[in-house]
Amino acid sequence: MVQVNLWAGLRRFADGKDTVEIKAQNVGEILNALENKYPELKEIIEAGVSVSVDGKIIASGLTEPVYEDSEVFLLQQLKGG
Amino acid sequence: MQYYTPESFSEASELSKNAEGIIRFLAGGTDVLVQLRADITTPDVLIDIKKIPDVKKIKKNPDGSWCIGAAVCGAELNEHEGIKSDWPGVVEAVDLIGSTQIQGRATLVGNLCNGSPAADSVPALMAAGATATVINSSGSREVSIEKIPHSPGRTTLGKGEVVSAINLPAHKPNSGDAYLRLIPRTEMDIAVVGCGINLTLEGDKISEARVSLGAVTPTVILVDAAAKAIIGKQLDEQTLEALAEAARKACNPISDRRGTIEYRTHIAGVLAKRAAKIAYERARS
Amino acid sequence: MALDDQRKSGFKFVGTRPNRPDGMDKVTGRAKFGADMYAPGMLHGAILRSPHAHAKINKLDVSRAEKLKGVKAIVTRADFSKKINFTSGKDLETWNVLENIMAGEKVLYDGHAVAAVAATSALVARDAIKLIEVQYEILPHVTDVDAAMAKGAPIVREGVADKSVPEGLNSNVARYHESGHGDVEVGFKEADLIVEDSFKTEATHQGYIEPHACLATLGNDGKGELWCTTQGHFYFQKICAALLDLETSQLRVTASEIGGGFGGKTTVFVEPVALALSRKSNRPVKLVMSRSEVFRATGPTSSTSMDIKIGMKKDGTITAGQGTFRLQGGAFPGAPGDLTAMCAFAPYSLKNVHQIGYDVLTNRPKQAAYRAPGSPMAAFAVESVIDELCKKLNLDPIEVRLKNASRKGTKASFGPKFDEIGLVETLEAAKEHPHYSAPLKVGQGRGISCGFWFNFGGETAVSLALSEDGTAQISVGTPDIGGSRSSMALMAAEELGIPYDHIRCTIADTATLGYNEISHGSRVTYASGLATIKAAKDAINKLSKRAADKWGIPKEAVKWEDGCAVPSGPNAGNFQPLSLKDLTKNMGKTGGPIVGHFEATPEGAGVSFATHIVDAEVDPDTGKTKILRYTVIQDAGKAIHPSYVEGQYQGGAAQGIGWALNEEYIYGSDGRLQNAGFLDYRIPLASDLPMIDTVIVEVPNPGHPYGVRGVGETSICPPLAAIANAVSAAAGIRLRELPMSPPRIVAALNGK
Amino acid sequence: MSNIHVNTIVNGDEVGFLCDPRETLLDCLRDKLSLTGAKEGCGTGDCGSCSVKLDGRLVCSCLVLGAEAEGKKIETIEGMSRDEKLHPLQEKFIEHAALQCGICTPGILVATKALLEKNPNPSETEVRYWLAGNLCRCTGYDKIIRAVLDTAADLREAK
Repeated sequence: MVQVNLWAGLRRFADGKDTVEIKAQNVGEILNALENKYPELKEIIEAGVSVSVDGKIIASGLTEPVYEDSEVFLLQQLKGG
Repeated sequence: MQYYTPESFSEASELSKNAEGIIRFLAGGTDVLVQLRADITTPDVLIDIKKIPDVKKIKKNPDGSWCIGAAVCGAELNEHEGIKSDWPGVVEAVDLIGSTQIQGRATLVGNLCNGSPAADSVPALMAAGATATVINSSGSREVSIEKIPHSPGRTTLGKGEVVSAINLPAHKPNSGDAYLRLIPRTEMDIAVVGCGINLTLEGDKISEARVSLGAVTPTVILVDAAAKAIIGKQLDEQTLEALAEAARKACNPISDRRGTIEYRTHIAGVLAKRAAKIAYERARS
Repeated sequence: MALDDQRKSGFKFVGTRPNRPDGMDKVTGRAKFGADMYAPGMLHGAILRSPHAHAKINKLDVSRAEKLKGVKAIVTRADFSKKINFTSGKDLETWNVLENIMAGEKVLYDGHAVAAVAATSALVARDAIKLIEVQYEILPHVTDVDAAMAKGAPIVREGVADKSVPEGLNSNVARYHESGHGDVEVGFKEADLIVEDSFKTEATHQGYIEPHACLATLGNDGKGELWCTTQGHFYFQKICAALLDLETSQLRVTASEIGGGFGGKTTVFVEPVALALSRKSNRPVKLVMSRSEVFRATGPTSSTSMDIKIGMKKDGTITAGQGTFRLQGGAFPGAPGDLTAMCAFAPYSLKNVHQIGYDVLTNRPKQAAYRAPGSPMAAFAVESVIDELCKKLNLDPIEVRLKNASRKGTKASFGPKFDEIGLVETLEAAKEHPHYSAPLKVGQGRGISCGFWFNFGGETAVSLALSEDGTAQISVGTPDIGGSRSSMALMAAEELGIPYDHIRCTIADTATLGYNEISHGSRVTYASGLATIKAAKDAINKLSKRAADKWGIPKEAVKWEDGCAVPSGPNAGNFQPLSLKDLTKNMGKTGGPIVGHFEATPEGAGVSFATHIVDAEVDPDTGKTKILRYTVIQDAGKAIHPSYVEGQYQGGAAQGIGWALNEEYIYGSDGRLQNAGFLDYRIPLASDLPMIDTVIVEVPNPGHPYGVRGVGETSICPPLAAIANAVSAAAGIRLRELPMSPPRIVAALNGK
Repeated sequence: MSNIHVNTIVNGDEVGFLCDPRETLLDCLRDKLSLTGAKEGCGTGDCGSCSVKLDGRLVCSCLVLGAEAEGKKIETIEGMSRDEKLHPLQEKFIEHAALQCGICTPGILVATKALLEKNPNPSETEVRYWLAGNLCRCTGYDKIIRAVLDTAADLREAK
């Protein structure tokens, strides 16, 4: 299981939790599992999010691998100027 | 829009007298073309005066006074050592208008006739006691600069009247002029406040003075009270404060994108003091 | 984790400063920008824009304009896709773009497009739009962010708020972000001193000198050509196709030379309109914005209102940081309140941190990205409070920042742990820099600030084709805003081992490469650079295969060295090296053309930090500020072409100086923009600035083969705060509002 | 009113064009003579990217009417180097990386050439004030100023 950290604003869609345990092998699976587990997160995830895995910020790629001990954070979608 | 290039001022005057709609004279064009491009004013008739003989001439009269043709641009004034040494404040004021590129086009007459309360050269000309030569169908006359501005964007010139030249009086011994303006940057802005001062000394006391302010009232104004505050005095701290006070009292500005009422009024005093010091130093040297 | 094959030293080309390939074109006037393209039979377009901040369009009558001689087509909203509906979620943004480029039922800001004309000349087109009659029903408007969030505020548009917005906020709040860790209340209790303060910044414009411009050709067969100035022609292709119901692949978009973007050319404005006019007139249409249109209708930044509370111990340890960031982004969602919040405390290692960001609608133009969108404002607020704490506790501002600085392994204020970062290195360099210890005169002040930006990767495709004469051409899909073609050629030269001059880098059109994300997020040298290196490696792989075939040995027994294929060791055999040219000379007969490719989405951009030092002098009588000295110290990871890295540092600092001192959007009570021109929107002039010193710090980014981090954006993060701190030191008062224009400084001094 | 026929000399060549009296010299250079080196950044004389010389004076071509060009001599960026060799300013701008996007570059080159003809030994401050009407948004002006000062020094030495 991978521990996924949510930003504080998302807690109310995840039973008040700020970390969620998820079985996943890559970023895409994390996002799918989150949507299934907490349907209220679907709209937010669909609008676009980024994910950081072990400090590396994955702006959009769904195929980036994650491991049991990976540090995973859901982040607001990044963009630049 | 119709475009004309008359060959004399009387022809220019006739053209404008008989034309209908919006009429503009074109000298340097740095205001006319901006207003045209921005769809603020599209003239029906545009009269380019630059083909008229002598419009590009700077002439010193036998009495030491100067006649500056209507199409003389800022750069030409700035390159003219004689006028620069007699009227440094006027030349500096012209030099402050816009960029090097604008200096290659902008004219004193245009700056005056555009009617902006923030025109840089106008306070300096007013302080200098300059006049404009106005030509109409009945001939030409000299009008003091302070009589030309009417209200923002308007002059007292009537239909068929055109300014052919600006005249500066002869430089008096022991006198000096200065112009300062405040802008947020170092260049390229319209004056938030402008102040022109011209004074004459007897010993170290000021015997004559003219003080004018720009951008603090609907037109550039001559502030007699400010002149009175320094006439008969040395330029000490007390006199400077009295000058600043008189300048501030004359202000009736607006708040807009360039400054607030409070700020403009405050700055009028600051600039009056600073300009007076420069003019005073010039009069002494 | 660093890429296994990351290269840190021994560069032959990378780090040198060769002339840029487009230099000759740009100094001779030959370079073709957006407005420099012409087509036979071309028409000129013009757009009618709303003079009102908020109004219902009751009637739109184009009949008089249509009758004007020379008018060939008029388009309104009816001429765009009807399949794009107002909805929520990710499809909303397409609707937003459409609504922004051409108003529907309502106009939402001064400058909002209402209709457009194509005519035989630009003058006729401009005359024609004046003949279009619009009846407006004026609605109440709001332009200030705090006013827009207040109870009873005019509502810009109902139904925009997404799920993130908690109950109880009015409908102008479109998105809400909250994050952090620890317990700030506990942290504040541990503090010896707490400073709490509020700040405001006005909207600023990117201020690129080239207005938006394009030349569009589209027939009713659905096939089109678009030439335009853009940071991302692939995105323009996609969005224009959507707005006009075209198939994406049928529209070919070519990026012109781009006359500055800074984030402002990441979105479409005139391009779909020109295409619609072209389709209707069946002629090529050129559409060029005027400067006032650029200011009124294209992306400024958000304006902000921010509350900051920071607690510090006497020794300088920050015990807690809390910030609330309210950003208005114009009449559409998208203001980066989330990014502002996430960047705010990123330079510091904090046990307790909490941040809230709001994205708020007002009747202003839709905000667009501007260099590190959201981050400079956050730094202004946070770094001002830290400066105040340092002053009150009599601590050195660099020592305090060093004490609290984020390092590798620090849990970032936005969540994850940092990998290799260079903040400490920039602070150490600042401390050692002669600027920091230079004496100051009375009336002068020194300020410092740190800044942070995420940087970005994104979809990237590059191809590198070799020519028979042993030269190489690189096709990249990221428009070159600041000299990137030069950097690409340097990286390719490094890999291929052929001279820089033998490589030409071109920005390819949309028909030539796979999708490339926009040139934004400081991604070009990182992502297209990585792609160029990988494409070169791919080409080398193919070259090595040709050499192996020629020698009759396995490919694995060939290595690439100094521009030549050589046997990998004594066991591989004894063959004379084959140069790149030897191998390409007959490539048609040895297996065909050799082209290296890279198509992927690099993830590993690597965040970046900077520290700036600035000296300012304030004239207390007039409130005018002069910038006396400026030093930028920033981590570039690895500087490919140091001159253009310095250029980014200097440019960001200069834009920051403008933002801090004089640039602002000024709205009248009528909701109209008062300063839509370079006369009263005051960007820095040559005479306003000193030389801008730079120090390039290099802490390699583990996510790039050479360690590159993007450098374009971070440079604008520290200036607002650094200058505010310098001005505050010089004037003896804390400035809480930007810009710190002369009237504001005098007012602050009088209120002292 | 009908179009005006204008005869003028651009970069030494005699040229003619027809223009509406409202069209600016910049419009005419670009749209009628295909000289697109001068750019329109503002149309109001505030940015300098349309700088040209008109009878030897540096001006913004957006603030000159096409009709006013009758009988005048105009010099644009396209005439800055007349043969294979670039003007020393052009060389130095490339060498110093004094351009990023390059949109302001033609105007700045025309303006600085005019400066060095008038003042071969300008101070940094003089260069900065001379160029106050040429906006550059990319560079912070640093490398531009250095390129101009360096060119001026080289030209003085060459004399």
